[in-house]
Amino acid sequence: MSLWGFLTSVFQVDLLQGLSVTGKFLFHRKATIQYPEVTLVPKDRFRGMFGFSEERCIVCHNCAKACPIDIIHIADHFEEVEVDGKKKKKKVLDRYDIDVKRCMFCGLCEEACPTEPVAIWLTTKSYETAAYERNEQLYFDKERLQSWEGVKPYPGVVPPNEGQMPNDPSGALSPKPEEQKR
Amino acid sequence: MGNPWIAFLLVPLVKIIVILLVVILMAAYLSYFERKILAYMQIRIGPNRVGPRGWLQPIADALKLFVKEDIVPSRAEKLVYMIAPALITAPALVVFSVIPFGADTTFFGLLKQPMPPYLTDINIGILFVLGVSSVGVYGVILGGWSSNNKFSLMGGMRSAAQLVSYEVPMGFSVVAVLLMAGSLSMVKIVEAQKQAGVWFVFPGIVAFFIYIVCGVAETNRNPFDLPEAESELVAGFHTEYSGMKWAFYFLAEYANMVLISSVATVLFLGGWLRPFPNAAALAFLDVIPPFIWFAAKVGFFLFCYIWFRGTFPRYRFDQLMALGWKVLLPVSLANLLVVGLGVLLMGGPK
Amino acid sequence: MSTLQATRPFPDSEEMEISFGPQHPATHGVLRVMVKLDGERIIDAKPIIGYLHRGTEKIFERETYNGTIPHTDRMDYTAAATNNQALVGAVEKMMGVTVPPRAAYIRMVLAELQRIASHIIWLGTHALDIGAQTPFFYTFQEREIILDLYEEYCGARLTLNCMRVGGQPFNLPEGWTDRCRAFVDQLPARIAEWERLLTNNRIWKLRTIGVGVISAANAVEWGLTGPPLRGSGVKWDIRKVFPYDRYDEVDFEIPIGANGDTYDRYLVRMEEMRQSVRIVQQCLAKLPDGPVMAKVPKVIKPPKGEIYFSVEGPKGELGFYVVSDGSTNPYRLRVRPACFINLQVLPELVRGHLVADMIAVIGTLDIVLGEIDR
Amino acid sequence: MAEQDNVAPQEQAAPKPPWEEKPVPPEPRDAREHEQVREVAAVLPDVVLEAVEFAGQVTLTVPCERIVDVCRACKDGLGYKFLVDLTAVDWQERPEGRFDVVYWMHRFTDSKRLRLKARVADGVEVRSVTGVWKVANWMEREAFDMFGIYFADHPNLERILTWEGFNGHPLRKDFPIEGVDTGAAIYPDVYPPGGGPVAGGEGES
Repeated sequence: MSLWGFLTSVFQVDLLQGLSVTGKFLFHRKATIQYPEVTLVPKDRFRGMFGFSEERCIVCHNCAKACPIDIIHIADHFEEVEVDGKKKKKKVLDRYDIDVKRCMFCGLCEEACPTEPVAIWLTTKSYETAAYERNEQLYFDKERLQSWEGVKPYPGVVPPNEGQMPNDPSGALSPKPEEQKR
Repeated sequence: MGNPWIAFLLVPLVKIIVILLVVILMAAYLSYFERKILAYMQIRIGPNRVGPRGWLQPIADALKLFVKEDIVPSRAEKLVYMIAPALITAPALVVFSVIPFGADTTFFGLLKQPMPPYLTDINIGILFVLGVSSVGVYGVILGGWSSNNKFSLMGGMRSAAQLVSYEVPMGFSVVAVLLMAGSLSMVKIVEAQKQAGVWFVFPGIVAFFIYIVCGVAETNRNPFDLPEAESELVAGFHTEYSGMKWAFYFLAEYANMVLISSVATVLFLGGWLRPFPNAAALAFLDVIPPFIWFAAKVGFFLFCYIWFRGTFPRYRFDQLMALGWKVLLPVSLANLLVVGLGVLLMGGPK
Repeated sequence: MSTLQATRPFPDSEEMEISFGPQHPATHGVLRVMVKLDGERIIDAKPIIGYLHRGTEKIFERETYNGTIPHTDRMDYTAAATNNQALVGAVEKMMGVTVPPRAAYIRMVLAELQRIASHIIWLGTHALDIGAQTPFFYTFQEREIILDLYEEYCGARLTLNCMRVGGQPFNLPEGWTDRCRAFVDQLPARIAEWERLLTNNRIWKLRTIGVGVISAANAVEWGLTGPPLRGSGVKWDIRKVFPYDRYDEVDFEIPIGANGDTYDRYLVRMEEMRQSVRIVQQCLAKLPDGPVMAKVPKVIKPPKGEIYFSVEGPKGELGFYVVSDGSTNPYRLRVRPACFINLQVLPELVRGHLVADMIAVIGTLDIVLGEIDR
Repeated sequence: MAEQDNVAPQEQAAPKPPWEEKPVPPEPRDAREHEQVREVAAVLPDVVLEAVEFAGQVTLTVPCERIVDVCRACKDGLGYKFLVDLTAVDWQERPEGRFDVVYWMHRFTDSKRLRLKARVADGVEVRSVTGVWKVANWMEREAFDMFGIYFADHPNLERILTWEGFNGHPLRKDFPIEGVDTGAAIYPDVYPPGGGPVAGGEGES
């Protein structure tokens, strides 16, 4: 061992180095976010709770097919509607259920959606989806998907509304909602 | 102090109660400060929900531990399992009877004549400290053994070997101070430092560092926390303990930390004395009461404990033994020789 | 340091068998090791795995090719991007797809960030295993920034699902490259800080040098890949041997160790983080314009055949063996899990060491049970 | 960066970059004349049953009973020191043997890889290659666990990912993805054989 090495060893330079780092961080700005009082705002592309718009949906089942774990259940029937005096067959949504408790938020359903703007999206910035009972409260049918009843939306985020862009959770670009849900 | 019975019974009783309360509260709040300082070193905030800035956290913890279910493993050695926490806690608290927290004081004029703020000063004080505190190891071993858990058993065995090994260099480093002081009494040791005009940390710097290392090892603290190394032995000897029994182990550990720091203060940092107690130039420091000096020095040691915990990795068992027997013991012996020679040349202890 | 060579157990000693895990603070999840002990010395260790087995390979067989990608996220959940990269690389090779250069560069950035993130988790937990608590928090603070970058890019932080067959699903958001560059530029200083805490620390050295030594020949024999192999001094990295994406266009070194012990593997990984920083910096500088998605059919339907494609994951060679019968679902999709194969060597490495060393060795192998059990 | 989505307008004459073309999948080719195959054939002339090259990867089908010889020759003679992967594929209806056991080897000297394949009928033992590469140990255990292929001479052929007493081999094509009643012998003293906890059940309090 060299003399220098011996000296550094006797005077514990290696240990003092470590102590200096932790000592420095003692006065460092703290990284903690005090969660319920302070919340982090998710990024624009954040995949959170679902938004769904029945008007935009063309009942093509692409989302259900794209879902890797088959948690989107769709049922539809044909109805005759009059458009410009002509009778046309139109698909009508009976049921659009998402078993959110099993969802892994991969976003493939949103990517598969052919409508513009998409009829199902996850960019609602809402992540506080905890519930006391998962079978009831985390199973969403199409009404709840559009109103998020039972799941607390992220504060400051309005539930998606008519004409709202999926990447516009604050609703700034779209018409103001009449009533802000919770 | 008219009635001798008051002096004989009541005053010590009051002192005992006060010291016990202070030590237990200190242990509780030491846990708070440890969590807080550790958190700050780890760029976190630490406990801050119970009470303002989390000040009531230790109280909340204590309450929680009181009401917690007390689980005794069905195949544990019940009696020993019950006794073990007491065996470690009692010595840790008893030892505080001989720690001199400050010089004789009238408590800001409350008393007519000055009274020592410590319980007693026995002429073998330091021997008493070393002797009684080493009884605590039985609590660890028995607790580990009686839990009937292999991790606990290993923790207990580690602890036994560790505590016994580190008593030896620790004893030798204390002897170096005793040579300089010429007394075993804790108060006399402090007074010897006053006479010498210098804390013993300066002539006994090597003994001081050996004492610190051994002290950290004796209290099973990082980087010597092998008996309860959570990444290896889950929680070591107290894996199976819960509720108040666990709290006793916890209390003993923190009380021991305070104890080791107090003894280090008395032996090396001049107890309640200000720096360079005879230097007139520093006389303005005398406005600070002696027990504040004492508390500040103890606090410094405790901070170092926490700082070490926040910084260092953990030794391995054989490396710990090698450090104790192959490094600290020879160095402490050599230091003893040097200090002895020095004392002899300077004309013997004061 | 290596005073711990296996010695004959004492003649009248009693062996003790301890079950480490599956609930144990230092087994990185649900690994269980049955350890036979003589005192504290390990006579034999037997890893027992499968507590996290989810049948991922069976699930793959019922998914479309793009639908398998979210499932790969959940294998090595500390390195979802490299898992994605391996899978889409395999399918692309099978279909003959050339990924647009911009997508390839984005993939490299994501993969290298993921390597940094994975090594950061390794460093934090490894240090925690050896008893140093604090690096865990320092490292995770940096990882948080990486996760933020991922969140901004693909919307998820851990299970990214951030690659598709044929390219990238999204383009980079505005300002992402600047934030990414700012992060990687300051990272070497952070790494130096972590090293100040550990590299020269005598306790760290005592705990890691000479622990879990494996020679280069033995490492190859046991099929080790990644940092455990490079720590033994084998200069082997899929990124150099079989360059995928555009790794042949960037300049980086492969750090190797000399002794094949825990300390060398530690140094290798620390250096790998710096090299990843270099790669990310180069990628961001070279990042070409253009599309991020190649022209691939909407329904991914590779031809009949079989292919093996591997990437250099943070843990080692992560390979996907795809057997296609020409339909939209993989006929068989086998994962070559790096951790699974690296873990196999554990009994070899710990025999004759102390219990504490086993914890260090489990840490240094950098296992993720999600990938081992799949 | 959104505008970068649109490619800069290109010259009409310039050929399209490959990512704009329809992808051309690789074709399987007979690889009997491939250099790596010839190397093997030079050492063991009669083992090459079939050789296919697909996307640059050479697959060699060898007789199942000769697999250890071939592997040893590949490792010792041809320098395939590194067994990258060992797995199996289930071709349920195939007449010449239900399973493919696949060995995927790497050679460090020139970074070449070679795939060996042995066709095995259900219930037929394959000889273990753990004597050749130590790494094969767990891979063979996994293949046994997942496919029920028995490896003779394996030092410790136990189930590895599922538990002892698991009923069935999950990666066989006839194993339903919904799972089977596993007959889990998890707690033999609590549950009678075949009566273990069922997936999705409430469990026993």
